[in-house]
Amino acid sequence: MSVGIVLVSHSPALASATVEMARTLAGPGVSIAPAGGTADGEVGTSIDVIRNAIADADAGRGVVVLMDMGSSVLTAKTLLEDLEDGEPQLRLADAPFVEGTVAAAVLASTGAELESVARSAEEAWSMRKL
Amino acid sequence: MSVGIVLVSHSPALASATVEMARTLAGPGVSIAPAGGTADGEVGTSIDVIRNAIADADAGRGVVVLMDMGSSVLTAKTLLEDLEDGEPQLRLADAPFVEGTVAAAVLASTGAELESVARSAEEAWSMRKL
Amino acid sequence: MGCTCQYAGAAVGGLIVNLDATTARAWIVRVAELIHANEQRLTDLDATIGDGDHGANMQRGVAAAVASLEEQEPEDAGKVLNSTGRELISKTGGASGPLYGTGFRRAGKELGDEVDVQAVARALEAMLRSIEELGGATQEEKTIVDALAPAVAAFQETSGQGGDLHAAASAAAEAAERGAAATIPLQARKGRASYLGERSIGHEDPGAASTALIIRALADVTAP
Amino acid sequence: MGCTCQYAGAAVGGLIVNLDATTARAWIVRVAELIHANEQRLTDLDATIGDGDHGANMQRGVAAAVASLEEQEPEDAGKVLNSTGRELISKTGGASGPLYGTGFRRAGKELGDEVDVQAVARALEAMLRSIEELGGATQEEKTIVDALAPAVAAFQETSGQGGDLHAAASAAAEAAERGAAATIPLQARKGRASYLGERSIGHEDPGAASTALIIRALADVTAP
Ligand SMILES: Nc1ncnc2c1ncn2[C@@H]1O[C@H](COP(=O)(O)OP(=O)(O)O)[C@@H](O)[C@H]1O
Ligand SMILES: Nc1ncnc2c1ncn2[C@@H]1O[C@H](COP(=O)(O)OP(=O)(O)O)[C@@H](O)[C@H]1O
Ligand SMILES: [Mg+2]
Ligand SMILES: [Mg+2]
Ligand SMILES: [Mg+2]
Ligand SMILES: [Mg+2]
Repeated sequence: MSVGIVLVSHSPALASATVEMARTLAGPGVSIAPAGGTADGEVGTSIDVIRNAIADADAGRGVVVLMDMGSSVLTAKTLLEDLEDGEPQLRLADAPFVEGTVAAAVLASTGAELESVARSAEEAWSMRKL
Repeated sequence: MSVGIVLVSHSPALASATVEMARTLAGPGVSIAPAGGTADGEVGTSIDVIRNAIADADAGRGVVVLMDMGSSVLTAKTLLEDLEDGEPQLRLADAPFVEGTVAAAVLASTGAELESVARSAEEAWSMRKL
Repeated sequence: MGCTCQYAGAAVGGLIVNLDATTARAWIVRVAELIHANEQRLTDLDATIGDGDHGANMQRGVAAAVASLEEQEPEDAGKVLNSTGRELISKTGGASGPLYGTGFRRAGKELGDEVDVQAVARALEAMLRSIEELGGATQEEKTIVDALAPAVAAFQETSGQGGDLHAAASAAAEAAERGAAATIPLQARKGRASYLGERSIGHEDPGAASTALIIRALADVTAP
Repeated sequence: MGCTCQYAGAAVGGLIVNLDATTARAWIVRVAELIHANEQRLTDLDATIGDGDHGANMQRGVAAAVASLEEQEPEDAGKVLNSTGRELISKTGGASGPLYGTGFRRAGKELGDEVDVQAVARALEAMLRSIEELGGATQEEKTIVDALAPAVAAFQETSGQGGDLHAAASAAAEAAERGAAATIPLQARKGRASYLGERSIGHEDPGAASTALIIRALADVTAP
């Protein structure tokens, strides 16, 4: 199984849609889970929702976390501190949400390691489209 | 009414979710429309779907178009050429999809002009999250 | 500015000079009361320069914190603040959740089972530093920090000059309120409001406003 | 490699030396036949380094192009190619749609009502340039360009040396097929397959493969 990928968004729909898109591009072998919205499916961020998604996505090789913005970033950082010495291995990726997810998912599907997957997401800042 | 914004994605769900998110952040005064997937709602890109979304979003002040990747970019560029001398005024923005959309939508809600709205989307490449 | 809340009893008949477990609990309960009374105002402020959920977010967070304190009986103030932080992180649902939550947890960790005004000064400073660290904000960026930083400075100054817990907390509350008001002319550089650019100018920051309530609550429950 | 398709009749009894409206229509119909016959192969190639829809995309696009040609009767080859381009853009639904579509439209515009082999050479060159411009790809990036560029060069060389339309198209088709095969060891630098990085090495590019079919179709319908 691949390195895990978790997408934190304060919008449940955005997290799910981006997961779907990444699955289409990277194939079914990628372990990727959405962490969108609060526990009752509202817009917002929930540390418990993120924690559960990480547990879902983890296959023992660590989990890369991408965040859309604002409270997603702050909550993911808070969770990282909580887990500092624990399992699973977490790596927050500072990346554009969609572009970084696609890059990370495709690379993860090749069996790449945690750090390279995270870095491929972060390199998406230097991508250009036109 | 604000400058229009159109989001081209080959995923209908991603276009809609991003529009929703931008509306939440920028308020109801922003004219923003999704152009996701093909005419029958499948994954893919359709120049007609984009053309219709542009007509929806245009309120006479021009339309900024953001694209997720690949065929979305190529189809939007093709459409731009078709309209070269016509209405409405189109400006393709080379921007990270979610981050650029949020920046563009919020700025558009302040009444800003086409070129500034497009530029605010493009400046989102230099945003950092951590 | 005497305390009229349900926990006023804790102070009846004596000066509160220490932040013991009872006073810490009273603080959090008073925070919940003030947030509840100001929920609409916080929501309105956030609707103007954010997404209009700060009142509801804070209300949800502090209600969970109070409920959790009712279930357990943390034995010292440090544990009270830690439990409060945990609930705020878990239930608030906005950027303010991890920020205040981390702030209360670090304050609780710093305080431990100490109770005196110097320890409280250090705890508040730890709260400020952890919020700055997590959110990356410095002063004048139109955030929580603009109310909390002057509050901590005023608390330290007053306590450093021999002021007691209530005197220090009162000075801090006034400084926080001034700091919150002073966010009005600022342009937001952090958080959701920063997307507005110059349009964020001219309105009080909702997070700074809720910070002023949090510090005011401490002054309230330590009033003689 | 004679033409066995339904439009072969257009060529019966004479050498086809010009790309008139009838021959241009026959070309597009033959493209549709070859795409149809190779749909699964294109899909499989795209499933390996893309999203597995290139067969279906091309099938949808060329079917729409043929249907549109049946409805109207464009009076010259330029208009046939223009109509084909419009349908490909509108119906294909993948990156190949705007690329081939723009290519056919520009070729049609360049051709206009001209018919001779030199005009066809210029039209194919216009197709190549417009695809390069739209997609930003140069050779060796594992795309359509890797089949089309050598095809155009071979067409120009053969026609420049006095070769007729069929000779030039046959040389172009062979060059396109070699170009497509030569994409196997390349790493994709454009399009969806580029996300795979090195994993894209070792497989033929689906777009280059469909380009080879498109040029082969022209050789087929111009065969004596
Ligand atoms: N990076 C940050 N540093 C400090 N305070 C911040 C930061 N981001 C946001 N805030 C504070 O949070 C407040 C908004 O909280 P809230 O409305 O509950 O969250 P959200 O913005 O996610 O809806 C802002 O008014 C601001 O004071
Ligand atoms: N920028 C580009 N320039 C040239 N050709 C490209 C480009 N992007 C993609 N292609 C071609 O398109 C082919 C894929 O087409 P298709 O599968 O129909 O579209 P999609 O990739 O959107 O699913 C690729 O094999 C490649 O040859
Ligand atoms: Mg808010
Ligand atoms: Mg919010
Ligand atoms: Mg494809
Ligand atoms: Mg596709």
